[in-house]
Parts: sequence; C-alpha cells; structure tokens
Amino acid sequence: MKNKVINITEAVDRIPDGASIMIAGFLGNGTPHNIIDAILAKGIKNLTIIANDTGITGIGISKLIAAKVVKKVMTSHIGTNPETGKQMMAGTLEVELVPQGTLAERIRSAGAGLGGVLTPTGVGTDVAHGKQTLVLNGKEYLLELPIKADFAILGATIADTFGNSFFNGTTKNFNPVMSTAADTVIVETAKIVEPGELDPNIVMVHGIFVDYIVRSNSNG
Amino acid sequence: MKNKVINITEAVDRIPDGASIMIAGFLGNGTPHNIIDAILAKGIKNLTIIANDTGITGIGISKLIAAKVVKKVMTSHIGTNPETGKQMMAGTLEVELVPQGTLAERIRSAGAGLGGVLTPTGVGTDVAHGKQTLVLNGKEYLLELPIKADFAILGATIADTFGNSFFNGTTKNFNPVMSTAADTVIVETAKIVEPGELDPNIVMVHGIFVDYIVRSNSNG
Amino acid sequence: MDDAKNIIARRIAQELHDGDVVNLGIGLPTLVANYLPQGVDITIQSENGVLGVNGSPEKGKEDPDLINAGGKHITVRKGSSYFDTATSFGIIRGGHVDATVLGALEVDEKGNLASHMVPGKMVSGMGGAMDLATGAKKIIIGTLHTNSGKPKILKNLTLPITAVGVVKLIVTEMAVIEVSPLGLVLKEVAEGTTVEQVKAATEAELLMSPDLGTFSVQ
Amino acid sequence: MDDAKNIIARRIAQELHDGDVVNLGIGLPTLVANYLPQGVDITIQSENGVLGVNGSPEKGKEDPDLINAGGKHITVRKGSSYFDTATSFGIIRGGHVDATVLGALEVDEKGNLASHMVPGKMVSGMGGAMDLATGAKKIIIGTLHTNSGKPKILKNLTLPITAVGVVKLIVTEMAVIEVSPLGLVLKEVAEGTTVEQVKAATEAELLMSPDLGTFSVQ
Repeated sequence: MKNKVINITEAVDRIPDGASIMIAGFLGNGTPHNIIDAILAKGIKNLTIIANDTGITGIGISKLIAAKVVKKVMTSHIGTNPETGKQMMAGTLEVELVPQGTLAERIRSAGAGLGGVLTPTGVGTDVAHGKQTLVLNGKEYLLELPIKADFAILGATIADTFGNSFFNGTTKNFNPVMSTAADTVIVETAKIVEPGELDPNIVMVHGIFVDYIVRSNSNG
Repeated sequence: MKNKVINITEAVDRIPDGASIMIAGFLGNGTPHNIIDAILAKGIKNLTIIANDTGITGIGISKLIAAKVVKKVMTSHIGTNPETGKQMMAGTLEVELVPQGTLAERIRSAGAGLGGVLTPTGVGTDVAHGKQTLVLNGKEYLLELPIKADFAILGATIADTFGNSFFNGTTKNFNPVMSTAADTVIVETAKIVEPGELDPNIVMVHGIFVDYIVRSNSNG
Repeated sequence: MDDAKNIIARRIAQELHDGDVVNLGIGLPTLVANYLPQGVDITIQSENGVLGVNGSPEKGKEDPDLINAGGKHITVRKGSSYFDTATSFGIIRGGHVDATVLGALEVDEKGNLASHMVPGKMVSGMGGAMDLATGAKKIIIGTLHTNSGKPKILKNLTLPITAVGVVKLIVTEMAVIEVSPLGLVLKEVAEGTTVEQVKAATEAELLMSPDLGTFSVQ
Repeated sequence: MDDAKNIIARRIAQELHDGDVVNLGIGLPTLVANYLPQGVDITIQSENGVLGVNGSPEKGKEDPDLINAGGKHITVRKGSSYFDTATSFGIIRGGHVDATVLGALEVDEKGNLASHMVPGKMVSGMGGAMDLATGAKKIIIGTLHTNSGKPKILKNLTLPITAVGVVKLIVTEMAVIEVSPLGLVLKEVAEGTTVEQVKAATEAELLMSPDLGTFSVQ
C-alpha cells in the first residue's frame, strides 16, 4: 500500500500558475490552512478557486484573494471577505456565484460520473442565465453541469498514509465531494496514522481519491 | 426529543395493502429481516417493492416473493432468487430492472429534492426505452427520474431512540438513501441506545428522517 | 434595534411546532431559538453540516471543529449528527426542513425574496439562502420593517431575486404579514403600533385579515 | 472447467498494475485476486460498499456485517473503508476504478457486451454490471471461449446489450483478444491451442496481431 506522505513544499511544487483548485472548508473550518500558506509562499498565481466562500478577512482563502493571485472564484458566499467584492467591482477578479447546494451537487456530479443534475434552486433568478431548463411534472428545474478542477486541497482531522481521512464535527463540509472531482488531491492533516488505525466505518474521504498527504504544523 | 421506539406489530399495522416499500439491504446484509417477517405474518399484500435485489432463496425479500404478496419490484438483480424470474415469466409479477447505481441515484434524487440526474449508464440498452436522452459535450446521457415510496424499512446496527442510526461494515448499502425518500421510515435494529450515546460523526441515517424504531430479536 | 430584533425573534418562535426541523439564518433568525415556547422542542439544522445545534459554548470551551453557518462556535445537544455539504443540502432541498427563518433585503407581494445582493454595492452571495428558500417547507422572513426609513416590503422587488414566490410569512417589529394567493394579508400589528403606521411603512398593498390581532413587544 | 477458469484468472491478473483500483465480478473474476504478480498491490472494490477486500475468512470467523457483491463473507485488509451504494457507484461511474473484470454471455466485434439476460430463459438482471461496464477505465472480460460448444464471441450480439462498445480485452481459456477500432485482434493463444482452433470457436472475425504470442496454462 502506497505511502503518500510528502512534505508541504513538495506538494505545492506540483501546482502550476493558472491551476484550478478546489479548496475545502466552510469559513475556515475544515480548510487546509497550511497548504494555502505554502501556495502564497511559493507565489503561485492566476489561480481559479472553487470553494464554499472566500474566507474571513485574514483567515483561509481570504489570504489568496488579498495577495491578488486569484483570477476567478466559483463560490456561494463572499460576504465575510469584503475584499472579494471590491476586486470583483474593480473588474480584477471574476466571481461566479453558485448556490451552496448547487455547488456541492455540481462537484459531486463531476466526481460521480454524472452528466449533471436537475435542481429547482435558482429557477427564475440570475443563476438560471444561460442554463437549460426542464419542466417535469409541472415543476421547473435548472440543468446544472459538473465542475472539475486540476487540484483539490482538503483539511482532515486524521488521515492514514494511504489517504483514508476522517473529518471531525462540521469540518466535513466540502471535503468528501471535492476529493472525487480533481485530478490531483492533496490532504492536509495534523494527525497521520498507519493504514488500519482508522475504523473503516468512519472514513469520509477514501484513500483511492488521494494523491498526497502533508502534515500541518498549526491550525492556520 | 421524541422517543420513536414502538413494537414491531404496531409498526407493520401502519402498512396498508398496496403500499410501496423500499427495503434496504444487499442480499440480506443490512436488511430488516424481522419487519419482513412481520409483514408476512400480518398478510399485507399487493406490495410494490423497491430494493437492490429480491434476496436469496429463503432469506430476506425472497420470502415476500415466495408468499406472492408482491405485485411489482424495481430492482437491479433477481438472479439469486429464481422464483422472482419464474413469477415474472408467468406474468404474475411485474419486474422493472434498474442498474444498481441508477437505482441509488434515483432514490437519492427523490430524497434530495432533485428533478433527476443524467447518467451514462444504460445508454443504448433496454434501460433507455422511453427515457429522455441529452447529449452534453458529445456524450450521451439518460435522464433518470426520482423514485419515492410510501415506506422505507431499514436494518441498522445501532439506533438511538430519536432514529439516528449506524450501519456496520457493508450493511450501509441502500440504507442511507432510502431513509430520505419515503413518507414513513421504519428502522429495525438489535441495539437501541439513548440520544447522545452514538458519536454524531458516525450517524449514517439522521434521526429527522426516521418515524419509528423497532427492536429486532434475531438476525433473521 | 436589538430590541426590535428580539421582538421579531420572539414572535417568530411562536410559529414553530414541537418536533420541527428548523434552519435559522445568520443574525436575527438565530435569536429565535432563545424564545421557543414551553413544550416546543425543535431540531436546529445548520447548513454547514449539523443537526441539533444547541447555542453558544462558554468562553474558552469552544470546539474548533464545531461551527454554525455564520462561522460562530456552537455546542450540540444529545442526539445530534454531522454530515457533509451534499447531504446537508439534500436535507434542505428535499423538503426535510419544516421551517427556515431568513433575513431579507426586500420581499414583494408575490412572496418573492431578495436577500443576496445590491448590485454595484453589496454583494454577499446567496450562500445557502437560495436552496433554503426553495426547499424548506415554510419560509418565514424575519426582518426590520424598513431600511433607513425606506420600505422593504414592496409591490415588486427592485433587487435581484433570490427565490420566486416562496415566502409564506413576514415578521417585522411592526407587523405579521402572510403571503396569500390574493396578496399580502396583515394578520397582526405590534402592540402600540397602528395599522396606519404599518401601511405608511409598507410599499406593498396590505389586505386586512378579518381577525386582525396584536402581538407582544415585551 | 475449474482449470479453465483458473487459467483465465491467472492471465487476467497480468493485466493489472501496482496501485490499481479493481472491481472483480462474481464468479470467475473473483479468482483473479489469487494470481497477482509479485509486487503488484491492488485495492479491490466490491460495489456493495467496500474498498480493500482481502479474500475469504476462516470458517467460523465470518463477520456477519461483511460481504462482497456476490453475497460471500469476506475479510478486509488494513486501510480499507466502507460506504453506501450511492458513494460506491460514484466511485464506479466517476472513473475511479482502474479496471473491472466481468463475465459475459456474449461479446461482439464492436466491444458490445451482453451479460444480464437471456429473454424468456435466464433473467438475472444487470446488478452493478451496467454501471461498471460504463464507468470503469478498462473493461476486461473473463469468460469461457464457448458455451456448450457455441461461440460467445460474435459478429453481433444476439442477446440484450448490457453496455455499448466498452470491452477492451477478452481473456478466455483459449485466447487473449483485444478490441480495436478495426475489430477484434488475436494477441495471444493458450499454450497447446492453435490459431485455427481459436478461429473455429469464434464467430467474429479475428485480426492477427503482428506479435502474436502464447500464454501459460500451468
């Protein structure tokens, strides 16, 4: 069984300028804070970020926005990091707002080999612009298409060296779906264990999805 | 917090003739064997069953088939219970074969408020008959619609009195999706605990989905 | 201001029923949990992935792995459960949430809701609001009646729509208004507030409920 | 018969690579795990909800909560994980399974597969086979070359199709046949079997590989 643990510098060395990156977490909870810092330290730029939110000022994804290394974000909420709105209105950052549940389903679709899903969310709103609609049993739905990325970076509570990962409490959020929908998946965790130490019943991200594991040295 | 534990006779008293019932389990693993026996004992008939398979001869769902109380099954596999195929060919039992992954997604769609999903599975086969197809990025998909039921009966390893349930090993299978897609959900388990005794991280069926809990007295 | 919010929260709490699964939006809606009537036990969902939210932790006892959708540390009660975002919005979109209490920038006569952006000015994004407004069984709006003196309850939305025709009840510090197929129906006014004051602060047409009542502001 | 199956399983095992995620169908395909080459470590998925299948338990040591898709009790190795059906078929349909080994009733020149029913006679249902045949990265068919002397490798399927044009490799006790855009290519014959014997037992046209080889039947 492959041991996928590498150091954090090796991990971010794999991420080129212009990459699309899914970043798990919800307002910094379940977010891979150390990988974000390492991306900043290396100066990787022109990124497309797919994430629930753009962090809280000074925390998590907001650091990437503040450093102006992001050209586009697909996200459900930017209210807790006003800098995102500022760059958007200044025309220097492209922001695609996606309803939170739709974002999860679109990522899940990519990971699960579905061509898309029909959701009632967003019908009659700006979210529907340019999207195909279907009426089934008298109810209107939007056809929402899969979202993939080059990389997904995850923040786990515990991971084994094969990549099986557990997420405590509310840190699960986007971690499981994002693990399935990116070409390269990197898990950050403070606790690395041997295969067999994690109860197979509580594995929330399966090792087969994970390419690299890095050890975090702080809570970000 | 409501205590939803009732006895098994009270539980099946709620199921009328002609009901549609999702039965969780995979070849009897994770299947609510005692509820099946109670349905038989009460003589409920004209049932529509939605399940992965129709059991193994003498075990699980096969007992309902053998008793001829089923008028229709939606299932992925009937090979382990030849009686299903016999009744189907005799014209006394309607069998709709659904690919296993599609069955899971159709049930999940109903539970998750989706209008349906697009899957590549079944394109060009009998499964596609009468179904809308969409071509996206040059690839053809079937539009698969939600499946709901009047009842879902589940087989849990442990449940608390509110209905939060844990499923050990491979007994998870259809239990989580089915819990979301039926009007009335009944959980059978050999082990009932108080709310708070189950780690919230390992709850696989959430108490809010569950209407009744019954204690099993055997492994079926 | 805080008084007004608590008045609204207390009134909304009376709309919830024993056993309900409820999602409370960020801000004012969160206060609703403080005013549940005796004997009403609800399960609070937070869309970031938890059922059974149970208020704030004592200072210094925060669990870093446990927050609500507003990013605040929470505690959970016995019988709670955690899940990922796909599951969470399956619960929401699938109609498994009995009621959601949401804030609003504007609501109109048809029950249309605007809550996620003021173009060129305030763009927060819809977060989970579009899914909640589309999927929950009952959508209750808890909001101040006006914004800097300007009505928020309008004939037609002026801001981008968040969900079409979903609002069932609007509770403000001045009034309780039901959205009916005929239009907005004034059901209750706050103690000490007159119908005329409500009408003056509301752009939309208000129909009078035949059994118009009052609600407490204590 | 069992010998033939083991010959097939041993040859198929050589198609798997270190680190592969593999789903082995019920019956013959399950035997493949017994013949993995030295240094090839694979993760076996079973679609009922497990990654890391590790063979049969000792008699009397069966875990009642642990079976494979064939209903047989299994053990798991260290680093395994369990999941529900929706997740399992997300793994399969999403292209996260590197190879699947499936049985067949018929295969044809275009790589079409029939495996789930003989109308009016044998109806087993597709189970997970349609999803596996559609979603796995490489579909390997492991089957006896003929059925009671009748060819199973045909110009065109006669039975209901399970998946369109998905088969990449067919391994029988007589031959290894690759499905190419030009048609079926005979890559290897079993030791002691002649090309003529293979052709006689095959209805479909067989192109000859320029580097036609043999495989062991020991």
